Amino acid sequence: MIYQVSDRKTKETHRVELQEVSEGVYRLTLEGRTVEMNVAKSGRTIYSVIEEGRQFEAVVDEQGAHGFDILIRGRLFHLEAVDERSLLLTQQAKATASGPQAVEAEMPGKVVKVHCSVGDEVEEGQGVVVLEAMKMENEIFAPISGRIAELSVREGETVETGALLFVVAPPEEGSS
Amino acid sequence: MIYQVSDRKTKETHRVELQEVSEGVYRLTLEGRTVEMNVAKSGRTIYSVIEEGRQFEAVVDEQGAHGFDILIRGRLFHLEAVDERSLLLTQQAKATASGPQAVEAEMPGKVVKVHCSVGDEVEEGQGVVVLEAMKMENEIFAPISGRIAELSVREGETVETGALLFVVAPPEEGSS
Amino acid sequence: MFKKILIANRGEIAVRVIRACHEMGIEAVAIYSDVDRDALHVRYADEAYPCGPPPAAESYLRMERIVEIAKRAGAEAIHPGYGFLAENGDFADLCEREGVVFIGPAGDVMRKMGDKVTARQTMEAAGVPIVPGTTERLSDAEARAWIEKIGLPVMIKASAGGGGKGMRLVRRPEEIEQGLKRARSEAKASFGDDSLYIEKFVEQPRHIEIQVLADGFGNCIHLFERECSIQRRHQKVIEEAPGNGITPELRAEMGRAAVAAAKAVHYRGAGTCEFLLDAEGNFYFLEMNTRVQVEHAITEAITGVDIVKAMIRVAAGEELGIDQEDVSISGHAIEARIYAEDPENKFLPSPGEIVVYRPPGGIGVRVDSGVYQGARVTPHYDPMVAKLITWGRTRSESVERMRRALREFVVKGIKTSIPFHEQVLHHPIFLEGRYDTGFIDEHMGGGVLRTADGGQEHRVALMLAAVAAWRRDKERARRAGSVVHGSGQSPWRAFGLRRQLGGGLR
Amino acid sequence: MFKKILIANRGEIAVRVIRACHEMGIEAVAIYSDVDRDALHVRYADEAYPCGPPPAAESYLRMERIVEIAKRAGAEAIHPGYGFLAENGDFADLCEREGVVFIGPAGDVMRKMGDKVTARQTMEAAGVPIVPGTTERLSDAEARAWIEKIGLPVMIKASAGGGGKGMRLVRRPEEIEQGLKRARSEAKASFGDDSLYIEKFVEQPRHIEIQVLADGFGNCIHLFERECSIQRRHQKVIEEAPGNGITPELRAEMGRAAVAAAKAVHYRGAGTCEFLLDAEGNFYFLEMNTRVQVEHAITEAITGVDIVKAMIRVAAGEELGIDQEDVSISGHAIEARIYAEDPENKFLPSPGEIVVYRPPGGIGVRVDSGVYQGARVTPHYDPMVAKLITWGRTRSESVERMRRALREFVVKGIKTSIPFHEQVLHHPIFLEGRYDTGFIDEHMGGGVLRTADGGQEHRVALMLAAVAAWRRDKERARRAGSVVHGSGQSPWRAFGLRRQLGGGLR
Repeated sequence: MIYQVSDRKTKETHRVELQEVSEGVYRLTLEGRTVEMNVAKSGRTIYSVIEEGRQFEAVVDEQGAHGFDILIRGRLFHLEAVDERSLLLTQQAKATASGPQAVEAEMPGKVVKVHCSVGDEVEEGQGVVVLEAMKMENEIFAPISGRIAELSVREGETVETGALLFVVAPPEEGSS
Repeated sequence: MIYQVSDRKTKETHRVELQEVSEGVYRLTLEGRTVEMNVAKSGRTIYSVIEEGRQFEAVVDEQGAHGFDILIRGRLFHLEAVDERSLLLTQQAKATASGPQAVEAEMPGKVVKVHCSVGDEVEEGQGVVVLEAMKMENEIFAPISGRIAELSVREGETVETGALLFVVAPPEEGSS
Repeated sequence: MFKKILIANRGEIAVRVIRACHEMGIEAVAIYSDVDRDALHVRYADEAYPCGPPPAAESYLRMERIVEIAKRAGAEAIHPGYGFLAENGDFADLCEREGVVFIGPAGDVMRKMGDKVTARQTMEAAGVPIVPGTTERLSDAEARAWIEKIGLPVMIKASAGGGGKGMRLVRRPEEIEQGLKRARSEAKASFGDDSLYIEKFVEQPRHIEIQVLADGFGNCIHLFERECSIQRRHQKVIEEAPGNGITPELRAEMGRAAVAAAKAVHYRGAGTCEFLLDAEGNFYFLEMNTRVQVEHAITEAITGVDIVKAMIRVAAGEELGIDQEDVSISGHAIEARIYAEDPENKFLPSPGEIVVYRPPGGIGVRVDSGVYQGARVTPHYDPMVAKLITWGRTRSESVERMRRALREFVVKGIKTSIPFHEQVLHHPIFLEGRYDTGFIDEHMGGGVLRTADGGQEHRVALMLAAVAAWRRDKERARRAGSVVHGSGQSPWRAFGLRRQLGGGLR
Repeated sequence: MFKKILIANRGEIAVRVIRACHEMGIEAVAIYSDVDRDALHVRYADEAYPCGPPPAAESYLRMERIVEIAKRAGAEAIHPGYGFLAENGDFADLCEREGVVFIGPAGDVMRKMGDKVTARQTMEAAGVPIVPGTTERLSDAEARAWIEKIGLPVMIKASAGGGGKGMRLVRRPEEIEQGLKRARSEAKASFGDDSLYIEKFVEQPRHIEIQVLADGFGNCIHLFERECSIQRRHQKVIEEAPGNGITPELRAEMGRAAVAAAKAVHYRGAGTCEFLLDAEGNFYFLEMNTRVQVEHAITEAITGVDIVKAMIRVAAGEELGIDQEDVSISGHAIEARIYAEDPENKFLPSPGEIVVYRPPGGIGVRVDSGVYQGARVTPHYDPMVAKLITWGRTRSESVERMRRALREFVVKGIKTSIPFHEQVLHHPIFLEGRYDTGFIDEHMGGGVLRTADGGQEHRVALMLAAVAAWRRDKERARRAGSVVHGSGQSPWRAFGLRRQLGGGLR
């Protein structure tokens, strides 16, 4: 998983790559440096973080949908952490707001399922393709109701970022 | 509600009558003396009890089904608290372990519902009569499977402690 | 000795007094407003009675009701703590009339010291040095004449004032008219009395106060000084004892002045004479606080004397039992007041539930707190949640211990002033011990938390944010079953759905 | 001075050492076994490294691994705390070989003091009084001859022993044979060495120990005595300083003896000479503990000296910097060791999660703890969860403060020895301060919690049990919906079902 972590005050944004190694142990990459971080389970108490031997106690308070106020050794940081895929999809959603909707792969992955054929009528939110990426199955839904105008992938195929998956044409276009 | 509170060590048993006056405030009668007790909500923390102005902090640990270890000002008490009606029913259950089962009212109350008629086949655990007592509706179930041999109450009737409610005869008896 | 004492207060000072009672074998009676049923001072008390709705005016300030509760509970005495009714002479009088001992000085003594002008006159007569200025209630013309005589800068003050209200600093001649006008209207609005007096403004003043203890038999001693110059908007933030660079001679001189002041009004109990000390070592009587102070604990730390117990003993008619020669200064103590305030946001109050509370411990650390994990800080009262006091053999040891203790102190759920204290405790000017009451304005931007700048902590925070986000998403998924839904803002809900592979979420 | 120190320990003593490091600006490196990842000493450390599985032999006792971690982390020194490797001369030697400073005396000094017979010989040669008896490894025949000479009662002890193992009290002639046999076999089984020695048994002995501090420059001072006579099965339960009824002359004499003992072995660091004191005021050297003691905090309380910091300074090659004349006794201190033990059930360990933890606070109270709310006490290590230390101007004030603090102390989730301490602190013999090491056996039934007998608390407990039962039933009903099901044991489930009328349960 990749998170975009931004500072609410300075507006600086950092990319943090996260991989769970084992329960409570994470491999994290920040600015090209990869470290292992051991984060003690903390329920209602305080986090204990060990990064390459360095131990930090951290008080973490959730702020809104993506915000975390983090206090470490007297220093308070106001951060927003958002899953990069969510972010990409948000951008994609904005880019494809009207007309025929082209849906592209937002990251490299393998097509594990294709639910429809060209010409099928689909409803907004209906699953069209399932893409496996980063150990997750991502079911890609039709962004609008309409007809599958184009279907560019087959089951078992591997796609790169930006590859076209399918195009949905809105009903008006289909009838013109 | 009446609770029988017994000391697991001395085996002494006391009767405590409990009535909730308002949120966290209870009227309690113990050995003829009625007091009001204000018990602060305590979730995962420590009880604060105010009884007629006297304040006590109490640490309460549940022990098994009915046990409470209570530590007050350095004194530890090992107590069992059981709802008296549950207790009475336990005794009743023991008393009616075989043969035709007579079910009696374990406390004064009003019959608000009669589900069956004489001769009806009933399964163990099937509701027969609903008795309202102490602000609670008590649904009285058939203690065994069999046939309703006798039904002594009607809806709307008020009964005293020990009044016969109904008798269930086991199948063997019915066929002999 | 009393068998039972009612504490007409809440929070840490109520807990403090209850502790003294318990150590003396005295039963402690608490009172609580409706929002304080679950407060720590109630939990520590032997008896507790409700005293009214949350607003102080309807609960902790209800004099008649409180005395009535004390009488009904059989309490022979009332300890007022600080704030609320602690310096209310009428309350002391009421207690006396009703046959309940008020633990503090007599009502007329409080009134005498409560009126700044009367206090100045009394002190001047007793030979205690006061800031050059007037003790009269002045007309504007008289005021102008006095300013001419004393010379600028001057401070125009409300006779009935306190806490910085009705105070006006005048540095230039053209500010005089406006200053008088504003001070009078503020005084009228705040205290219903527009009487003014004028004082020479002491430049780079330090706030040095002397703790005194007096009994009803004419015995009166002082417990040396406290330095309270670290102030934000006239509110003390950090105090230390002994004061920085106070020579034994100056200490003895100020101590004598404070004892003279207390004796002049036939003082009984614990009290504090506040002085301004200028850069040349001149000191001036400022006012006398006729109650136990928030910062009394640092004096206890360096002398070993339990001031609250001494107050109770004296009020019960016992002799003080400590002579001036019995007390000496051992080591150094610092107090940091931990407030439920957001140091990043103008120190606005930050009420709420204390979700995690882990006070520091170990050698040389004292915590006086009115809260516990799970307690709520309400917006109705003073936002102080705890006092942290450290003692060391030397000033530097007590400073190092305070830093260490602040680092250990964890409060989650509300914002606190802990990060601000940490910055003060690392500031070179503070470490040198050469500061005056202008410290926070001049060196801490008036009370602004420096933004954390990079470093190791920043890296860790960035990565931890990612971990926290990942964990939250995972936890949400677990709760929702095996399927991960996006949040309301996420496009996943609109046209995406993902499932995690592998064991984690099944 | 060191920049980084590894603490080869866990629990409260690891936290104690970390605090000293932080106050000195030294980084603290923790080690943790697999069950201790979430322990307090890890949370307070600057660095933390895993050291192995839960059993101590596979983690905290792994000498090579610990030294390896220290070197890898760049720690210049290791503080061993107490227990584990603290008195292991081989570990000290290993540290020295590997170029890491061991904070404590040299390995050969530890070995010399660790062997009881050698220690006795050394002390006798230094003119320190020892309990009449042998210093030889005796044959049975020699033993019988010595017993004849010293006179009964005598104590037969294992030369390699400690902690009460391999010790045998012989009061009557007919017990001699059996005593020798048993002591030898126990010694063989426990220590792999059946060597024995014999000591006069001191009747009504008190356990008085002297704290010493020594540097590498020949400076050696003592910090007065601690009385540790409140023991349960040879384990200290409550300690106080100064000792009861110790005259200044006796104190000076014992202090001189302890300093002589330390100088005789060229001691460096903090150490403790334990003595037996009989009713006539005769004292006898018992053994020297070559480490910081659990109860060092009460000496810190009455002298103001930070013993752990002194150890670190001395180990770093600094001079002690404190002369004998610089230290004096101020007030009185008591320590209660709070164990995760069930005082109602033979003090069996009571591990588990600490669900609620509210330590006491306020004036004169110090808590040194290795836990926090939410922490787990595991069965793998020493069951001590906290040390509670109170200080007062007088013994009675420190006793009253200890009672008050014990009353405030709440630990929920595990059983603790707090109720037992409260009973000791109310016992008239303890209050008189006239007790010996037989106190718990003779006056506390060997360590039995008196059952609470009636009173107000009993009434409240009975009623609260009813309230708790009612609340639980109500909560269960709420969770189950609007219908109240009986518990598994209740007949309601079998043939009854009830519904509550009214708003409560809807």
